[in-house]
Amino acid sequence: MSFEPKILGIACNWCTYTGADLAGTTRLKYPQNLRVVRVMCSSRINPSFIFRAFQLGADGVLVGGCHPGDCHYNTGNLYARRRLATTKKILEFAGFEPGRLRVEWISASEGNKFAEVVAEFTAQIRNLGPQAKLKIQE
Amino acid sequence: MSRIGVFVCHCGLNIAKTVRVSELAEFAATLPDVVVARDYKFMCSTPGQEMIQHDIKKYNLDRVIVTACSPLMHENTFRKVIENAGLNQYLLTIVNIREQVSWVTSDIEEGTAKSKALLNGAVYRARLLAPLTSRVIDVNPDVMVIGAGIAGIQAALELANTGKKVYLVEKNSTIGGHMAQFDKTFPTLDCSACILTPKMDNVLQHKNISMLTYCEVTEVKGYVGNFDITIKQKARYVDHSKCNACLACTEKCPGKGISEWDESLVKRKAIYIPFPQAVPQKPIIDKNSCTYFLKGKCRLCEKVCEQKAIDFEQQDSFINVKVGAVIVATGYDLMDTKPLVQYGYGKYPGVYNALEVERLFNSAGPTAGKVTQRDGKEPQSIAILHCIGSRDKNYHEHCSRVCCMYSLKFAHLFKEKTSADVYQFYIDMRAAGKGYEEFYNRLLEENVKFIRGKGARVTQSTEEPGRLIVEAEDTITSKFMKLPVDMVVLSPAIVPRADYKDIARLFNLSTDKQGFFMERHPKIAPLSTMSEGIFIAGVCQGPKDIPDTVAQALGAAAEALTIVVKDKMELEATTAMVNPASCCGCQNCVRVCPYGAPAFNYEKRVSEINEALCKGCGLCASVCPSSAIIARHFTNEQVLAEMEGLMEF
Amino acid sequence: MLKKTAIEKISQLAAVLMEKGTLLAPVKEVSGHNFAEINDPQKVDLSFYNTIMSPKGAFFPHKEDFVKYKIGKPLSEAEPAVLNLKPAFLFGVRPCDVKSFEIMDIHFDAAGIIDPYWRFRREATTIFGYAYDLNQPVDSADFYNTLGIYAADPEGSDIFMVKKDKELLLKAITKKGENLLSELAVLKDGSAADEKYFTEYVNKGKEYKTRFMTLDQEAIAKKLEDIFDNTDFWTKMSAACLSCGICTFVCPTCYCFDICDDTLFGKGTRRRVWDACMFTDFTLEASGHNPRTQVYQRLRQKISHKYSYHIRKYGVISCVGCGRCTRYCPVNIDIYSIVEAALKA
Amino acid sequence: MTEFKKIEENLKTEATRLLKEGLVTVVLAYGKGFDENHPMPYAAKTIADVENIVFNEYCNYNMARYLVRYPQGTKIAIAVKAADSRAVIQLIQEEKVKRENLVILGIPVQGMKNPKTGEIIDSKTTCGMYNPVLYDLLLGEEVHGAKSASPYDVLAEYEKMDKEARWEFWKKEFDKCIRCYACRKACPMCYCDPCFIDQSKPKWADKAPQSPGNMMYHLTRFHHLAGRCIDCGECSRACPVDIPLYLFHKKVAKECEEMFNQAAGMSIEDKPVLVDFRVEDSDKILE
Repeated sequence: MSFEPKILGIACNWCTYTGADLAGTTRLKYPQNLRVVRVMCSSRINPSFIFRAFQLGADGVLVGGCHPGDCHYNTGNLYARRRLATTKKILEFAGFEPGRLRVEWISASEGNKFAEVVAEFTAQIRNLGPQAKLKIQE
Repeated sequence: MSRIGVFVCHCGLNIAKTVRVSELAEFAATLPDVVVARDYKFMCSTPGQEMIQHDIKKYNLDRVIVTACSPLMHENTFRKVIENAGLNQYLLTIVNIREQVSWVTSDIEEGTAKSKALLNGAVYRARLLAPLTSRVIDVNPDVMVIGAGIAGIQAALELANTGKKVYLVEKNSTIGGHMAQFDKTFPTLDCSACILTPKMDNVLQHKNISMLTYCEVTEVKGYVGNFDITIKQKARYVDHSKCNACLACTEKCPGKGISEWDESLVKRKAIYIPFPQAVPQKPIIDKNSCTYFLKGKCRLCEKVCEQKAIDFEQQDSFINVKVGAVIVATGYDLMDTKPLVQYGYGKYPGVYNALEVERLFNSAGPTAGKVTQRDGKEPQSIAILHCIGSRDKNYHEHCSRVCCMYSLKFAHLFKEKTSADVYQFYIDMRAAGKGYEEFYNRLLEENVKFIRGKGARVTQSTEEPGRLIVEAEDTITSKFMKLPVDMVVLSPAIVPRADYKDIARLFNLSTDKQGFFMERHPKIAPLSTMSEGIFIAGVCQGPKDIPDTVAQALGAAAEALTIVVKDKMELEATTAMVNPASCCGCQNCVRVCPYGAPAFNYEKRVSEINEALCKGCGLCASVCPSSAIIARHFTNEQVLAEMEGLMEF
Repeated sequence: MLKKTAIEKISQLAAVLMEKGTLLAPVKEVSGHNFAEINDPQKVDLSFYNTIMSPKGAFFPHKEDFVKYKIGKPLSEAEPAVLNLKPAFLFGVRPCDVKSFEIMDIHFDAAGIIDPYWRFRREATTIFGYAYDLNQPVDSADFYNTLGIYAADPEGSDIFMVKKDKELLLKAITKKGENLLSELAVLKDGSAADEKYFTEYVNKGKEYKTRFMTLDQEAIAKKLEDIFDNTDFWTKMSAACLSCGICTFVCPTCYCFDICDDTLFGKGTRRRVWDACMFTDFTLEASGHNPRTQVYQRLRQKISHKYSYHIRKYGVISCVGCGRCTRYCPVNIDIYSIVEAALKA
Repeated sequence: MTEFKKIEENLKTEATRLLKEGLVTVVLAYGKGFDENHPMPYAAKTIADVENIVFNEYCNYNMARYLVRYPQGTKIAIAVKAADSRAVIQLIQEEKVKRENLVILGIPVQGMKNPKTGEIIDSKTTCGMYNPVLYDLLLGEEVHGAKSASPYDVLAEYEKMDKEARWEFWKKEFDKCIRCYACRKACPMCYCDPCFIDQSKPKWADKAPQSPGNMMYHLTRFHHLAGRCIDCGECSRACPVDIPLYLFHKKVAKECEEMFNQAAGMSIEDKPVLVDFRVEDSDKILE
């Protein structure tokens, strides 16, 4: 059986989650590997959520937020950008593939971008293969 | 142990076509804590809703999962459904298998598998949900307006006319703002005073407006619906309750101060009203120019005042006001152009800034409306330099928006009042308002000379003493030019008030790079701010002309009204709270919150969150290193559990 | 019975023991030596002073899984952990550490309180005590003499080993040890001279001096009771204490643990994990109340437990003077000095 | 007199003066331990206590770690070496202490030694600075040594490692962890009580010393210290199993400096970088 990556999505309620809805209402097709958690703002994402997602066996984590400047809460994504960038650097230095974490700004009107990003990221993770480094071995 | 009911919707064929809904319900039934799982054609229909309510009672459910369309679609519908069945509305979880699954795949295997994963995540999350109740608070019906320029005046009148009590706070001794300094307004050239002074008078007379001039806000406590604001009434040294505005004092006063109102072009008395139509028509004493305060002797005003209104002992006093909403309309300053030495402002008497010129035109101004220069002569040639300090990366990047039009207005008035040649040095001519392009066209006919090129430098003529040379590149002919003129008018950048940082701090407003107050959203919430219940209007939000300012003021009044029109309001339930036992006192939450909801309790050494200010974004929870902040409905446990559920299958 | 082998042939002995069961012996790690289950006989390394971690983990591992279960399923489906009851050999234990097992037995294998995990492992294990190398200087942190223990004390070991030049002498101390030694054909018989050397070595061990103070159990137990409320004393003693868990984790006689339920994907494991009285959450109650929030309270607890409560309850000090807590303390807190200071307080 | 002895004398003199004049209630410095090679962090509260103050090459402790132990408002004198002073600055930034309550006694670098290895502590395991960044009094001659190598040079070897090799390296290191938490307790910036890892709600990781929990603890801790770690290296020196935590902290510090143009603990006016942002921050940092 070919490798079907499990990708965890964390999407902000106002932009990316709504953008994902738009992808749906416009019937865009994209790979079914993504499972989305809805949070109110990308800034809600604690770096430990990311580490935990990989421990839970996520092969990739996709974080979606509003474009900088468009945050529903004004500046949340600007903090998120710094915090997630740092998270990535930490993963990278640990020897983990930083490419398994991706942050994208997807607005509520960018249903197509959402679908494209999911397709592209899924392909990328498929290439990287199963994530075994942080995954908890049962 | 929870008792979870799972309700899977077919959404006709919208879902059922690419997700095997009955298989999904069967799968749900195998999950721990799931007591009942059903599928149904249209869960949102009346029979669907009744089915959920029936099962809640029959199975004594304490959690409900609706597996259907996006929560943005029907979360509220189903919240009401379970609430009507006696369950707290926050015990609902929606699994979005339409927008996120059935509509984005054509493979029923994939669709069913992903739906199972999503549903499992929801079960994990649902177990940890907690009932939440929104707090209902009383709303104070009064409104405060800060700044009594045209924006503040308009907003105050509008609100007062609806019957609301308004406190209009002005830091100067008169209301009116910059507009009261103008002579004519563009593009119609109607008289500024004619349209403004009746409004000023209305404010004075209005029974619902409490006018607080010569006042400054010093402290803001509370939150939407319940602001508690302290205002400093600066000492006027004149008891306005006694003063009958005879102004005998101002005639006798030997003191000499510089008239702020006339942009320092002339002197005024130490006891004075700024201008004849000032409201209130009652004087104040300027301590810095009063002979008594400076030398300890004089008190002439006291002697002539029959009302015994002069009070040299007067102190600053503090007034406490409670309001439900606030409109900030603090206006602007003109950029100080002295540091731009290349233009010679402050060095050459022939260089003026725009507001000074406004006063020169004004019949109540220092020259009684005659255009004469500081040396008393009428200018024979005048250069108007646009974009001084604005649209300039070295100073202010923004366009000050009104300068093009008032420069045209100046040109027209110069032509009307003098025989001078008038030159406009501009980068682009921006005339994008109603009637503005027409006004520009009209000026093109009035023999005003337009030079497309930014004035680069103003020097003194070596040949003709007293004359100025404007250097510029005419970008149309690509020629460098040196134009001798008598008078130079600078159109400086419009910048925020010098004290904008204090206002921003007091009301917890964000500012943009230039210091203008930030609206909550540039398009759909242009008058609200990140602080609930605080609205902005006029130029304090960004440069704009009078029509836009008035429109904003009316909008802000309406916004404020939506709050104070009700006596109670419901607060967000999904707010954050601090578990004091875990708080490490790092104050990260205080540093990041755009709403100022967390505050540090220095006594207990822990942060506390004012739920009335919290919008529930959860930023504080993620920057809290010791996990002391509980972002309700999106708690760490809930998110971690949902992730675990999503990743299990 | 006395047997011997060349030290360079230790790996042969190790190989034999590995065949018979599980061998736990010191191996060299980056930071020093530690006991580890041997899977390569070459790894056994006797050139150590003492291990970083005490050998208590052989019977009381840092993490011990008790039972695996599934959430939402009946208890009858839960699977208790299966104990590996193969014979085990704990090789190269210093006399002070050997002594610690007796103290630990009080908690895990005494009338009424029997911990099967501890007891079964203890019973299945043969202890090879190992005298300190008397030619090596004493570490300044050690003070086992104070607790009546000597560098070449065979008591408590099943087999006791001393080094003789390039040879290792192994003497059976208990019946269990004797049985084992007789089975180990890889060893040579010791001579009478070896016997003499062994006895002399044991005696010479008494001259190998660690720090020493005369410690009257009753006196120190009482003293610590008396100064319980002397906050000044304890604050001073703990001024440098970081309240980390090193001292208790390396300690051979600290036995506190926590029972945790760890779950993932609906499956759970109930396990025992070492805990430490130096941790803030050690005494955190479900109500949120914590009776020991201050560092001085925690240090006081640790010292008083070992040198007072333990004496009152079981008649012995819960310390063997191995010096680990002092040696590995990042800020050089010294239990010996604290006890000394307490007596003077 | 050796420079160490001189500083010890100065420490004693200043401690006596400060305590005598009532300017401070406690002097955080170094004191006698159970023998000469084992000095301890020390809190002198009376003039009589001053006698116990020592200073030698093993007084590597970062005394800033103890600042938060005293109630707010306590007047404290604290002996700081270069990195330690940055910890003090960072704590002032984070409002854990107030500048006006501190008398900072600066100690220029003297060739402190790692007590475990006997090696000189230099830019390999610390920030490698010579003189404290902030102090009220300097207790020795300012050191104008040759500009030390960048504190980040030591990283090169690890940065160029193959990703898989680096993972193996760190996995092995973190697997060693016995979760004694000496690293966080020795760290002046780890003042959370409780630490996230100790919590049961949410439970971020297992308590047992095994890979998943160890990873969660260390990776998250690196993030919590991102832009705050002042590179004193105490975490590594405290570690009983010698995990080179300093390396990871250095790397995160280096990345933060590159991304946000700010080093930790260099100015009391700064704001910790991860609770701050600039509109101009580039999306490039996310690549």
